[in-house]
Amino acid sequence: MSLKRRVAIVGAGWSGFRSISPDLSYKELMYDAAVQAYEDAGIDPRRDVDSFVTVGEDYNEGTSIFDEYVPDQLGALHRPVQTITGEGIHGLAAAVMQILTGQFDIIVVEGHSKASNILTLPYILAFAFDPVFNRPLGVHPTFVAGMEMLRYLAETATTHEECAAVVAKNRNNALSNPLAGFGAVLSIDDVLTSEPIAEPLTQLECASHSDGAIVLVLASGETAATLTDQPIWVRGVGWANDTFRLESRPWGDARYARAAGEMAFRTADIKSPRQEIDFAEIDDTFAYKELQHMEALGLFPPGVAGEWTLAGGTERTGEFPVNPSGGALGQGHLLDATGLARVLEVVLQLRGEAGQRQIDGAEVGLAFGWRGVPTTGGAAVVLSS
Amino acid sequence: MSLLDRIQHLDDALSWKGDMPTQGRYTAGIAGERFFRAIKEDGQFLATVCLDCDITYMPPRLYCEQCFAHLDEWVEVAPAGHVHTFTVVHRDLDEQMLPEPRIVAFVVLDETDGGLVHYLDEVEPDEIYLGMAVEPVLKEKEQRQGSINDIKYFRPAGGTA
Amino acid sequence: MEELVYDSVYLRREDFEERPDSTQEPVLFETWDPNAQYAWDAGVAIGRYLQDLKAGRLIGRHCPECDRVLIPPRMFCESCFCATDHWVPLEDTGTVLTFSRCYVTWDMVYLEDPMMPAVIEIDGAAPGMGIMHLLGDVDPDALEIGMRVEAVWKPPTDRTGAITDIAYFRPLEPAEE
Amino acid sequence: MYVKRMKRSNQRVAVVGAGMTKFVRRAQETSKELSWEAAHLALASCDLTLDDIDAVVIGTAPDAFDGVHMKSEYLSDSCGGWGKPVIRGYVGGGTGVFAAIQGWYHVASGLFDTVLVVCEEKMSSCQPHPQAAFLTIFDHTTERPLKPNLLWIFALEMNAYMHRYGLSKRDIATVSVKNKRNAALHPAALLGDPDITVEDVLDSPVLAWPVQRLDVSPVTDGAVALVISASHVARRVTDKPVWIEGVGWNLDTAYWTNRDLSYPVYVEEAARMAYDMAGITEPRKEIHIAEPYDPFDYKELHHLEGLMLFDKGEAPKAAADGVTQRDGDLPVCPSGGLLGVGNPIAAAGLMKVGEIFWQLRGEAGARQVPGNPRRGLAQAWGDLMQVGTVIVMGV
Repeated sequence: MSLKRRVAIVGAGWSGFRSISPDLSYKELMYDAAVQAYEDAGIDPRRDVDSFVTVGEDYNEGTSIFDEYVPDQLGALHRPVQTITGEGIHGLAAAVMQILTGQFDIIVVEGHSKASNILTLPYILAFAFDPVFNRPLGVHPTFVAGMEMLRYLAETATTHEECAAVVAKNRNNALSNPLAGFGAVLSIDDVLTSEPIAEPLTQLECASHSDGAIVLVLASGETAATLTDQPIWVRGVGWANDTFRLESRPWGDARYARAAGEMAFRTADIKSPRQEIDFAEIDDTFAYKELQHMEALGLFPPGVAGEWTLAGGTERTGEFPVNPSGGALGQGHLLDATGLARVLEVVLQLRGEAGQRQIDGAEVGLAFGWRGVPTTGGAAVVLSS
Repeated sequence: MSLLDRIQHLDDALSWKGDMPTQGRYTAGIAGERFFRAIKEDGQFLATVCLDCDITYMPPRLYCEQCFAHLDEWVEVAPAGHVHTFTVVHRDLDEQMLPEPRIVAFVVLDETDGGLVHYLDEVEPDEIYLGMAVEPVLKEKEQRQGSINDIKYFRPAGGTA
Repeated sequence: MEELVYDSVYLRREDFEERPDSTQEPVLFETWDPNAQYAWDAGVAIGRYLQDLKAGRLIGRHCPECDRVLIPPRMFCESCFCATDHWVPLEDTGTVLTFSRCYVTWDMVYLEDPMMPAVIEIDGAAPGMGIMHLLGDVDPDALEIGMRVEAVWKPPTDRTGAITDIAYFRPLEPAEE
Repeated sequence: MYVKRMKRSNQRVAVVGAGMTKFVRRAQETSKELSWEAAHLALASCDLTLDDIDAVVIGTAPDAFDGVHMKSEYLSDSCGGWGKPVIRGYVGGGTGVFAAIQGWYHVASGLFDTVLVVCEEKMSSCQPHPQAAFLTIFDHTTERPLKPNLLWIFALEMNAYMHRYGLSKRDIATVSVKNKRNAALHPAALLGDPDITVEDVLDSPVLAWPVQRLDVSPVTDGAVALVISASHVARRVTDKPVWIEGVGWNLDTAYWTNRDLSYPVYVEEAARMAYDMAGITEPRKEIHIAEPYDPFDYKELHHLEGLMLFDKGEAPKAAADGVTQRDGDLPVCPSGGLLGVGNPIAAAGLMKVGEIFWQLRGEAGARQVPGNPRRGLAQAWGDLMQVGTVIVMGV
């Protein structure tokens, strides 16, 4: 069952991408992004939108039943509104499914982060651990990433230098992206010698958090054609979970990414991803994750993603650009909305609106999001112009 | 049009402090109760077996994740395992530097398809290799409360104490 | 249909407690403090609302399309999806739209004297535009929907820029209207 | 009033299986074990296995109850999500019925043939008391500092409703009696009571006037699961598929203190959406069984009016006259509802969808509604008295 020309992204808006946003409440941040998205799509939410999907987590917001507080600033009053507690791309998937039922033409997807308002973020992440078998050890949650990274390097013969090359690439890419708060010029050695967090993982290999909001407008095929002459088609979508249990999951292999990718490529009628996809925006919450996810998604054989990165093959000008936006390492991690930041970059690239960081001739892009430590929740979407 | 007024001065950018006050109290569960009680009382490690999928779950589970069968086949396994992966952690949950780095590992228990996440001690980080044989060091019986912390840490097999 | 209901194991409160008299040990459990601390950015509208509360004033925001004056203030009108265009100073008097007498605290501790929450429509705001607050200086049994009330402000030195800078609302004597 | 228009869409998606746990005040099972208990019974009820499941929908409400952040990740493998697509919808108290609606759009999208929908809540993990978690549903800056109790908003709404239509507490109390008596016939019920009387309700301690103890549904641990399939699978799996004929959901403003609390407009809007899809023009004739959300007795009545099954202000009298008894003209909450079976929030909503499934198949046992009911409705509600979720099912 392929999604050929049945769902398109027809509008995008954003706000923030800064480490703090003290001048705006979360409602005002969302409203800012929504106004831009609706102008971009040429729609009035009070008249044209059939359903709204937001992503959010109670403990990221500091409010229980957070879906209460989303309708007003999105223009979603007295409309079908649902909150998905997932990665931004899970929210996108919920919107795609609704459009595919044939009952909904225009759907808005929103995600945001006010990470700067969380004073005890490590405790919030620790609160996601199994409360009986893992949490009582009281360890800083990045230990899971450190243990994954060690196993990944061992199983694929990827080197720490290759992981460090991801950081240098992404934060350099961020320098030419106005939607990025963490651009920097870094050498591989800078990364290797930064403070150890959960060895071998170093401080610079962990994405810092950022505030921001992203709103996307999706439309069914026929409606999309009436709204824009440049619809960005959702070619394929896929999402999957591996077991949540630390004790029965593979530590070196991102099995959830493989399953999500297989579904996305199946629904996109893509047989060989590396050849049929021009570039990708892939979760890089930790540097090694970009490489691990690229290999699990079938873009590169085990161990090869690192070699390519060190050799510059995944630079913006390389043969297969990865994270031209700067990724989470360069833009900042937007909590649940960070997958939508990946999607947003693919949309801007495919519309030729990526300015200085525009990739020439990009026609098919992949975005992949991961829900972060300690989860095994991943979601992928293939877009084409 | 978006906001028609914006904050121009930082001292107008107020924030409100607060928390999510409720606390957690978690039963160990049907499988967990039996697992931790065996450690507490006898220092024994129990697993459950899915005969259909031929998986020995450590820690034991009420159900098989892969075929959803109810698991009521309990087996005792030896308190012995090997390091599958590990890391050295430098900061605590408050992001403060730990007095000294701590080693955390995933230890596969030999006769199972799973294992336990726990601290490693009585060993230096550079001495640890993947596959290294380790054994659990338990608290004295009187101190044990039926918790994952009844295990103090794992150490290289045949350790000193 | 009975076979479609799983006989889950239920516990009593005392199953968690150490009881010297009984032979049965308490069930095993872990406890955890999430330590979830936040500093929420108030932003433009609520930032101004708090500043005005500190000054002993209530403020609203006006929508140019539906002409409603909104309280609590917000930078957008949720009905029209447009930006609100200016601040509107409001009275600190209003009308009780609904009320209750609550004999339990937020964490279920019993109260002899009830807390009296109410939704109070604020004079100067659009009809039906209320805020939640507490009533005081009134016999709980004398409360009525439609009652006129006024804010009782904490002394300026005790005000910090918070909704609690209003201690409570009390009945407005007819003469004072 | 803007209402989402829907196209007719019958006999495409059906509920084919259901299972649940007992509803208890404190379960020894972990949240994961409760979820598996319900999910594996739902599969067994229609002779399917996990291999037949293409995707999983999880519905569970505040993470503060079970005490786990990103709760659906923690629950994923116990809901059958090992290696499968898993999505969690979360619309407060409306989650239980909404999870079934998500099951519908998963299948109706054509991406999946069979979906396992699992709703779970373990409120007893929340200390010092599950009620305390509701402090954090209020606005953190303009309301929480007043230390509100969840009961406040129900009491404020019940008072506005009673005042607007001059309603009597005695009429409203008959709902609690009806549901707790019905629940005495439900094998999973926590508060089934065949002998409760209106006097018991009216004499129970006042919590937040006009809300008294027996007006309120209990804090509960429990899980419910359904199997939802496309028609070609449904017809193979069972000779009595229960079709999802209409779905609707709607969300009102977060500024609940700016709203008329005497009538749930958003429930009417959700109902109109579902009726439109199901081709229903006269709900009072075409709906044979209703399971509106009843966390409080007055809410059942408030929602019956929002669902346009009774005129505004008329539901209490109809209830007192026995119209909504199991053998009445319009049986309401034959399950025993949240007031009788229990209120594990998300699982409570899905319990109602399960009840309509069992009733329309004639499998409700002692609770079976007489006659030959062919069409039923389940509705959930939540947030700051703000979201309505409605599903219409038929055979």
